[in-house]
Amino acid sequence: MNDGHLDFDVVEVADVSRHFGRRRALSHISLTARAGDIVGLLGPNGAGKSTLIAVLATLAAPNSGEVRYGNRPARRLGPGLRDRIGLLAHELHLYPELSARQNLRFFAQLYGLATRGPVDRALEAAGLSDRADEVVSGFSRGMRQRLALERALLHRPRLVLFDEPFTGLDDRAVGLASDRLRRLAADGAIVVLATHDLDLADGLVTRVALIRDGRLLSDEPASTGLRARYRALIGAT
Amino acid sequence: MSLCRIMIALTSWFLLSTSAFATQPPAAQSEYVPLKDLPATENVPAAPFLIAAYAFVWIAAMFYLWTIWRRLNRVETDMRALAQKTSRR
Amino acid sequence: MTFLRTAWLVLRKDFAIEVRSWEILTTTLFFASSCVLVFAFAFVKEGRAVEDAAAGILWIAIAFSGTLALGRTFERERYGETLRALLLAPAPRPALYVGKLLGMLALLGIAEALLVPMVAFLFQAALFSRPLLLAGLLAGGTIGFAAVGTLFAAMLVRARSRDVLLPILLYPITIPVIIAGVRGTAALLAEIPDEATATMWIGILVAFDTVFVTLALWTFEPLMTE
Amino acid sequence: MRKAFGPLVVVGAALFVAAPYFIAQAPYESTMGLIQKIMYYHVPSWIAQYCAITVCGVASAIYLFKSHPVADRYAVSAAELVVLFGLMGLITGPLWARKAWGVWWQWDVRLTSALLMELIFVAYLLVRQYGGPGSEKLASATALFGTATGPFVYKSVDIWRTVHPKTTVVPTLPSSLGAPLALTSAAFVLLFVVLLTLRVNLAERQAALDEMYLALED
Repeated sequence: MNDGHLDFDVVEVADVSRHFGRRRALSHISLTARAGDIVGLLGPNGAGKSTLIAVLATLAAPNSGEVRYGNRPARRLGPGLRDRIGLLAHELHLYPELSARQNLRFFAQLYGLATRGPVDRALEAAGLSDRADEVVSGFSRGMRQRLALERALLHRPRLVLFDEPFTGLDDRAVGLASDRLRRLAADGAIVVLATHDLDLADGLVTRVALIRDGRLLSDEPASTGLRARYRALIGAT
Repeated sequence: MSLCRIMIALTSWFLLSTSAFATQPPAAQSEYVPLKDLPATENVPAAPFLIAAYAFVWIAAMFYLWTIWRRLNRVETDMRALAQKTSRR
Repeated sequence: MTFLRTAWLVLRKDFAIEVRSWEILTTTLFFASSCVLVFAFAFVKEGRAVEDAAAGILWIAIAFSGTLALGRTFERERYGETLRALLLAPAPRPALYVGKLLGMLALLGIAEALLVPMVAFLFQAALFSRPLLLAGLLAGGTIGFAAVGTLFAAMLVRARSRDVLLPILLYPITIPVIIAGVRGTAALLAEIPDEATATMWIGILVAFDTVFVTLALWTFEPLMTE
Repeated sequence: MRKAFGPLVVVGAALFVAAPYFIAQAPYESTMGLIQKIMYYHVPSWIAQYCAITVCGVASAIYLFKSHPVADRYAVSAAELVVLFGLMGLITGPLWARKAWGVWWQWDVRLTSALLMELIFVAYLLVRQYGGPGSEKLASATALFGTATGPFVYKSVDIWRTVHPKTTVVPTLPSSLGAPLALTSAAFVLLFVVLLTLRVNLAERQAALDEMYLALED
């Protein structure tokens, strides 16, 4: 299913607005992310980060504006586009009743991948090779998180979307996950990471997009002093 | 508020037409010939049912109009309040 | 090809989850039999069932337990937001619907395999006198009910007060299916089984199923986009 | 439609004013007498309801596939009118039946299928009311299913009915009864158009208000 012509190396959010009745979730957001970028989508809870991630993932349609994947809007690309997108949200997208291997195999097959190689590699990367046949509901939060991350990356997506994925993880786990993200970006993925956790974003992201109340306050290359920048634009952290 | 005027006009038309109707039935009453061979039907007077039916239709239509009017008023009030708020800014 | 494969994968995945605990199956079966008993208290007079009660009770039990099972099945997909993960897969989205629908049909089929003998036994109903026609009625009715139910349960996953909205939407739309099922079954249960009437109802059910499934496949994609 | 609104109101109102006269003029139907005159309000309310159902179904389909907000405004307005005219039919029907058939309710095909339609469109309004954000789409699916299955509902209830004993059937009408009926039918259809226009106007104002709130946030 890896159609070459569906691939892209830039994602453009062009003047995207999304509202629910009277509530504006996103207001005229324009943003560009290129291969190798780790774009940090920073802002307080309810800023519209999740909505933007859903729009990028093609799960939600914007009320106005469009998202272009390599100069082509989503509706012209069809279901094959979703083969190039990976999403990991706070909810882990795993079936707790199934084992780690069953979860991975199911999604591998859904993406039309071979069941052995990619699944074994993912188990290895998640550090769960020896517990592959245990059910996910018995795993710790950290183990589930690692598994979910590998599940989202199973089909080697070009656009990798993270929505508050690291809440409730200890420092070591966060460090490992961050390394994984850096490797992804270095391999040419476009990474978009929505979070309100500045400690995590600091030093990891290469671009910073600050949003509040659905509006993009700034979009700039990451620099030192992220915290000060955030405080200046958004207020107390 | 042309809409408001139209609605008032509409309402008065309706009321007028119902009252016009109300004067009609007695005249027609004399022609009423009760039928003896109605099978298995008790002999209940027809007029109250007829009036109830017609009245309900009118009341329902009026009530619906009234709800539209009320909702519209609420929206307009909100709009005015909002416009005031923005201009004060 | 991808379409059928995806449907099959979803079906197999649901089965794999179900065999871990058998939770939905056991609760649905228990609920279905409780339904029959509750209605028996209402419709048995002086030791004998009211005329045509057996057919009605059978179908009401199917509809009620079907609603319960639909709610539970999609609650599973909501927890962990796995429904979103499914929607993110590159497969054609209606295939997900078909997979879910097949799962519901299997579940309701098992429930019917319990309900039919139970009703036959408790109400002295000659349900097995024309097994093929009865199977036709059950299949037609179940497909119609589950086709609408699966679509609505799937779309209600992201709605508020979904528990109460599912039956509110489902029953008015599926009543014609229930009517067809009940009347067809009642025709089979008459002193002399009325095969012509039962066959006619099966025909109507097939027409319903075609309309419902077509509409559902057609609307699934736009309904699932937020 | 907006430009034609004034004349529509006038013509509709004129029809309603004329209606009582024609209804009174019409001869009594031979078996039912005076009560049969309920027909002049009862049948037109169904005709208006069918118009509303059609508008709602078509608008819902357009909204579902094109996400056009105008279509949604027509859909929700028409859905309310389906319920309104359905209610008129469902109340006047039993009043007629009580006198003509001796019972309030008959499981007659028209009564039953009308009741089902009413339920479906009440469900539509309930979904919109309590479904939370995004419920417009869910509601439009309800309307689409309701409209598309309408003829089947009618057919299946019809067969269900014919399996049971038949009830009094309204005989085919002579033209002396038909003319006033045509007049009131036209009046009800115009009433539907007028109410729809008013309700859509309300929906537009609500949308404009929402727009203002959004602009305020921007």
